[in-house]
Amino acid sequence: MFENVLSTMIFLPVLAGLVLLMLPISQCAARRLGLAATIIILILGIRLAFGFSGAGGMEFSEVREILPTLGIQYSLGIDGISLFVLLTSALLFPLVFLVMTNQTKGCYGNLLIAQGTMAGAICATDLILFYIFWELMLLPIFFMIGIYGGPKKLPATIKIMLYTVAGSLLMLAAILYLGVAYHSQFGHWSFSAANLANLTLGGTAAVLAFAGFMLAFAIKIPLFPLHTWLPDAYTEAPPTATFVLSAIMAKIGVYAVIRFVIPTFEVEFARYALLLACSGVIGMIYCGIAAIGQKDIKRLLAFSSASHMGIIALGVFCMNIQALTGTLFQIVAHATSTGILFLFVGMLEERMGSREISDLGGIARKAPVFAFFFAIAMLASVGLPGTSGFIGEFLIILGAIKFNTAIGVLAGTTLIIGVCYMLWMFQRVFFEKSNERTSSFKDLTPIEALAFLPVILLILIMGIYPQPFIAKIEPAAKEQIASLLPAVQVANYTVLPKGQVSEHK
Amino acid sequence: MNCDIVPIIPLGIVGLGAVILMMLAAFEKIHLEVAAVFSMCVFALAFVMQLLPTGPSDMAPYSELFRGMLVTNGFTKVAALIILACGFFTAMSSTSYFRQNSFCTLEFYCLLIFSVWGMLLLTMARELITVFISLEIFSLCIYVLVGYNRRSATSAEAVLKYLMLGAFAGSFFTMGTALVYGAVRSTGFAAIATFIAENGFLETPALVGGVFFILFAFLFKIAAFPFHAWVIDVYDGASVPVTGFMATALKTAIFAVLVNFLSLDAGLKGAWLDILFYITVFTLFAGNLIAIGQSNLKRMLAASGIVHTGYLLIAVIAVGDNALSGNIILFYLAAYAASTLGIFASLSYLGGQDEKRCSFDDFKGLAKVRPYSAAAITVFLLSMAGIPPTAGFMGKFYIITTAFQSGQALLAVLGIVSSILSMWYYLRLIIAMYFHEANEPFEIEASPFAPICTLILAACVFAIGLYPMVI
Amino acid sequence: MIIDYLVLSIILFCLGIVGVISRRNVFTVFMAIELMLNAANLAFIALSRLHESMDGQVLAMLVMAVAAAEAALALAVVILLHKHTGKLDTNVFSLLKG
Amino acid sequence: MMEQSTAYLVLIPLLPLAGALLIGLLHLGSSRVGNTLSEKAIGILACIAPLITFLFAVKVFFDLRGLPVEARHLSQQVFTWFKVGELDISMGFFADPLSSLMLVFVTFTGTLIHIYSIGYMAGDETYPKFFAYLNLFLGSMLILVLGDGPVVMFVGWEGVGLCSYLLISYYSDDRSNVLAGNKAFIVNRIGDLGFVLGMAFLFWAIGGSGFDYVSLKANAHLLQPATITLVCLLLFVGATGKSAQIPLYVWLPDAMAGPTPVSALIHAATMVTAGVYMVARFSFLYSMVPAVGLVVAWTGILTALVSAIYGMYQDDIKKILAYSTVSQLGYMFAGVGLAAYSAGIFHVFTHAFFKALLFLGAGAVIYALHHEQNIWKMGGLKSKLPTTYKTMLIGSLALAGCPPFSGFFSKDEILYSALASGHTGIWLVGVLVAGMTAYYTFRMIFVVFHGKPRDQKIYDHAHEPPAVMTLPLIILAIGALFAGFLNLPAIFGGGQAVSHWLAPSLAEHHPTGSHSTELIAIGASVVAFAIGITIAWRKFGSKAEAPVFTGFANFAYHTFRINELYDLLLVRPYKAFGSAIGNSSNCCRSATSGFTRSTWLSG
Repeated sequence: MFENVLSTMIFLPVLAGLVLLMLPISQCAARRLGLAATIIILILGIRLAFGFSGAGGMEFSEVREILPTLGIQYSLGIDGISLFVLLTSALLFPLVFLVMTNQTKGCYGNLLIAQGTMAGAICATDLILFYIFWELMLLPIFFMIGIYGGPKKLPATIKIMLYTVAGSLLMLAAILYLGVAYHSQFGHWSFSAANLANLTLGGTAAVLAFAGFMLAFAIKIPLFPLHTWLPDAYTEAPPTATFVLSAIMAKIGVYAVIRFVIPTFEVEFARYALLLACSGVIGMIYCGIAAIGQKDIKRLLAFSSASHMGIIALGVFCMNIQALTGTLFQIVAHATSTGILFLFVGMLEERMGSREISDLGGIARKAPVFAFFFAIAMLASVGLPGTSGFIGEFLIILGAIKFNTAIGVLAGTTLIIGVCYMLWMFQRVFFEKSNERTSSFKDLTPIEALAFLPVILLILIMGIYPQPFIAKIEPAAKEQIASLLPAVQVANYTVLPKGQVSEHK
Repeated sequence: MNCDIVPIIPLGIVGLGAVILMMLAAFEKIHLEVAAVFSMCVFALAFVMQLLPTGPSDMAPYSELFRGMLVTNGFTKVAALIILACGFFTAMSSTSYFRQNSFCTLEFYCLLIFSVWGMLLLTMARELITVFISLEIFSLCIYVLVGYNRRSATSAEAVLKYLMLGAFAGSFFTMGTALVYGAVRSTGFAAIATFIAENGFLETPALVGGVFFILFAFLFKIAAFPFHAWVIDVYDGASVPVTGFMATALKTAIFAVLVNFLSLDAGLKGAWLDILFYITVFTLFAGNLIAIGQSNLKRMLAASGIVHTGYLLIAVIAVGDNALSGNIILFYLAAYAASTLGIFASLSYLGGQDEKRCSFDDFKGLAKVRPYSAAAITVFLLSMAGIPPTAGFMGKFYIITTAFQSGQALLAVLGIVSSILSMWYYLRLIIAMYFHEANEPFEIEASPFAPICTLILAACVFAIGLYPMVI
Repeated sequence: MIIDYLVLSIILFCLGIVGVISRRNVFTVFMAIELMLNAANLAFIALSRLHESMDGQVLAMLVMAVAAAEAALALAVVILLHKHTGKLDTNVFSLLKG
Repeated sequence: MMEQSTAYLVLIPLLPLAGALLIGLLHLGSSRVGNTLSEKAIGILACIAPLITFLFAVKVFFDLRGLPVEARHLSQQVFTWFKVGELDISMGFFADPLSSLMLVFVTFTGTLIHIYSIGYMAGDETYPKFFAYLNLFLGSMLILVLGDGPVVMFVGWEGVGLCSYLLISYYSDDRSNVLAGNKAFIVNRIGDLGFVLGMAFLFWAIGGSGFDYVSLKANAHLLQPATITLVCLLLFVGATGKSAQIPLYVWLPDAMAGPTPVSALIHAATMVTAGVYMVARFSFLYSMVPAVGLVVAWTGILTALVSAIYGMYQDDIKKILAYSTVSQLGYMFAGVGLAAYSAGIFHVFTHAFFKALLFLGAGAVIYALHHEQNIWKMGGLKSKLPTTYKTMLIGSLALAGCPPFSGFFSKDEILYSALASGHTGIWLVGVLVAGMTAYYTFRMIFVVFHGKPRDQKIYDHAHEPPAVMTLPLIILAIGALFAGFLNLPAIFGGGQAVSHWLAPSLAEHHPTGSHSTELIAIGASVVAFAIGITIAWRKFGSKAEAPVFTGFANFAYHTFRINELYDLLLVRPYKAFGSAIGNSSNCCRSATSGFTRSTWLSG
């Protein structure tokens, strides 16, 4: 079972989910089944983490020819880039099944399918395979929002579906173009990312293909002008779906940029990095400011998540080791913090039937443990030193300043923007007097507290002693940067902020 | 001569079956369902025979029979297989359909088999008049099938339109044939090919004109852009199983012959390439725009059929010398046939009396009432939309790749764009089925046939999708 | 000499097209279609003459046969329609608006 | 790990953090299974960590004494914090004379205030939570002081900010308190942005080869002047945020919403002086760009002036002290700005004593009067609260700069160096502010303790607080009385012990002024003090009633309406814009839904 652990991690949840959807079993049994499946995945993930050497390059690879005539392979593998994204999802999913106790059976089933397909998208190293999983992982979300979503679910569903499908189909076109280009250049078919990286592309076609990829990923992340689906989708979705979207799926967008776009389109990437970085930073500020105006706590968190994704994406486009490592680190950090924030909101909704900030208040008195956990997650998301959020944001800001002073300074403002809406929300929800709605709020049960504890601890550990994580991330990041470097020199970006020369490099 | 007979054994079987059934029908000896089963058996038998290796014809591609009138090769064989399968499933689903709609007689199945016979002949035809005759054979049958419900004014009107326009196109075809004959003093494809090879295509105006007329007729039959309007009405007017049959088998046959005809000679195709390009683009987008506007499911499917014609035309354009291209058309046709037949099969038992469940509204909340049917329909729709790992995805995948390969990048991208548009109406049905509450669900007493048929086809959608991977 | 026949057939063909497009009475339309088919037949015959081979004439025969079948079906449809709506004017058939 | 002798450095911040964790867990546990420990036990538990850290601080001090002057620093790398490319940050601690001085008084006052809080917070329903926060604060403050590089310092920097937020909004039922907390945190974050950017620029300039103070100091000569200016200014922005200078001082007065011991510890003695400490830390940069120093100095002295003006008109006892804190911080910045780092730090040192003392005294008064803070409801409390009165008197004299109290020497040091380095403007303003300080301090003393009781009922209920609260007052009073002598200038035959002690860790050049200038400086400040106190006595000495402010006084009473201005210019537009965007996405959503309703829901 362990020699092809990745396949197991992909297909076990999918099968479990399908079984769960087909069989007429009770909601509670469904939850237990899902919990069991996810815990198996978690165990596998932990073994994976310890088996992972972090020397750089793919590990646990599995390659099978599935369409030799077109060189399409079923090839999986993980490296420092994908490892932690995979582990994060493996870690967070059991949590959902533990704390989200009264979701419907269908929700649980879709959740499992989502986990499996996302794992596939994370592990796939063949572009066609990746595309297949990339499309599939949207379907469970689509059904979750559409079937179990809130009152305004339909527009939200349609929006997210059309956006993402449009993006991914254009990506498909780009992928096929790459494949054909590879065939014409090397005489045989292949869609494996490693091979396509050797392509020598140029001209408008390359730019268009690049655009195809970036569009798909930018929609998923989402980058600034394409973010409009996000608030509605996040708000209308059931808590579980929101959790999946924010914690893992958005990250896969960033991950895919690093994994597939950078090695293949060095030149185009370097050329348009500035533009993309701008959109990232603008999105960060825009959504951050928009968050302050929200009345619905979930919507506020949605905007905050979008804002953070902006800065995470920025880290990719800065094209230096600090920023990239920071991004990869922040992917995990943000997944954990925002993920459980959304879970907490889900619990609030479950227990008090309202997400309106004005309806809440004084919860800190009623539920100190809940408030304490929430506060830690919140502080991580505003990047307080000592929590995981700080390391990532600090590295990204550092890298951004190296990349371009103005963007770096703007990126810095996340320190302020984030804290504004978060404190505002925290004050209204947790402080002040409790009203008749919140006075009945029950604190976390010991089980739930124990369920959340690992994640909380992870947040703190990653803030206090991040080096072990970074040590596994950095080599992979180095490779990416190394592959970019010539192109960067071509695009001759300033290696240092203006007014500074480096006797020291 | 023996080796001439062997490849057309399936043809013989089908023809024989048709005749026998007609005899039986004449004496009202058997029950409807029996007739259905009988025709299913005929198709199944022919299918099996078709699968069997038939002598030398496998070795020699374009091996000619009857002095170059017919031909069998891998291409025609697979096309024939698809058509037979279509016939089989149509017969299967129509049994359930006629449980609720009582205008069926035994002749229905005869006509079905006869039309299949014509189609089989068409796929093999290597000679213009043979083409014409086989074209007319199944056209006539299908005219009748469309208008089979004599009590319904709409179907009568549908058949009128179809007949008028069909005959119109047919006459164009004959005229074209006449001109070609005039130019090359023969109507055999081989002769035409050699003629073009000798004195070029554009040099002889009669030939150009003739080919133009012929293509006109073909494009009409496959409902490409300027001649697409009739499809909507005819599909709407015809009864559900017939519509499914037309949408799949007919299209397969015509495309088979179209490809045969266009691949006569590079020059012949090259001359029409630009025109075909624009026709394709317009077909894609016209189809999408019409489909988005529809509120009736059958009409929507008809319009989406136009879009799929567009994709197939992309393939036709892109078909070149490379390994993929010939078969991708058949692959796409198979994928399309599976999902379309599947939807029509499910419609034929969900439709109820006089197809009263036809608009999107009627499908609201179906997932609650009949979860499995809804799931199956979802699968078919996703396949049509080209979501992996269904058949539709692989089909699109092949077509787009080929288009890129033959340098038609623009066409490929436009194809992708149109499939983005098509998400719109496919999703719409899914949303109606899943995300809305049911309004007055009515129960249907369904015979097991159509549901089984739906199930098999749903399986087929995945099978065809994964087929390239397993070999 | 031969060219005249061809010109004639083309003219007939075009007349047929015009008829199909312009006339509204179902009968007229079908007659126009027959006209087109026969134009084709004329062309066949003339060309077979030109080529001094019998193929063309055989083809003409086949086409006639098919045309006859088609005509029969067409008449049946016309009768059916007349049952439904007492008219034969194509404009009244507007149940299907496509 | 370096040599074994420094292995205990990490314990200094670790102990209070551990205490915080322990008490916090106790609190969370108690929330579920009822109170597990009595208040007393909790209080004592909370006081252990600070006490031990104080002992460690003393040990650090003597260890450093033991070393030769130029080699006076201990450091300890605990582990590599994070290392990416050329960026290599290690979680390391670093003690040199400067930090040891800070260490000593932070732990000292910290311990006292912990003890004081046992009495003050008695009966509070979330008693353990308070001490958890207090310990957490102490831990972060010590990280700030001991951090061996800017990044580690930043951890403490943000940590204290967080604790300040938590403690300001401690009485979280009242919205205004929470808002004050938010304000503090957000304003501090604005400063922190400056800090982070400063760090970033510094790193890309010379951070490649080691990003701790030692190597930065070693490589400082490689910097372009432009870079230094940029970095120094950015860091100073951070300082203004943390130490409540113009334009970011607005949060400190609101911060008085927190419990009084918090005001004493965080918002008077320790945290707010972090900015000064940071500037002194980077003295090796600031000393290279006198222009920036001048900016710092002027910002400081103007802050001092403005807040002194506010202080003269406040009627809330804590507000008065708050503004006086801001004003004293201004002095400190004036000092460090003029490259008289030791003077500035020395003022930090003395200020810690007398301001903590005053706040605790005020706390005692408030406690005695059952949380009455308006000085116009007090009066004649001299007899009721003798100990408090005496100690606070000492504190006030120190604050007002009356020789020979500690405040006099430290403040005079600053003013003298301003005069000697030829910045007469700064000096004049400084002297003026000294007068005003004396005025508002004794206005408070006279109104609160002298004259007739204004509210008899409150007066009757007043009672001397318990020993656990008065004892710290007395200890601090002694400190406030004698701390000045540690840095006795030469003119009084002193050896400027503190300055010399600090010399190795600061890059300052002592102004060479003649005795005459020194005498002028002293004379001026003494005169200013005298004038201030006499006016105060005239107006409030015997009996005075709550004044009705008009014109300028009213304007000053409302602190020049700066808060309203900020609200109008920054906060409101920001929120409006935010909700505008939010609604815009709403309306585009509704557009979509309308659209979809037309095409989809129909289907």
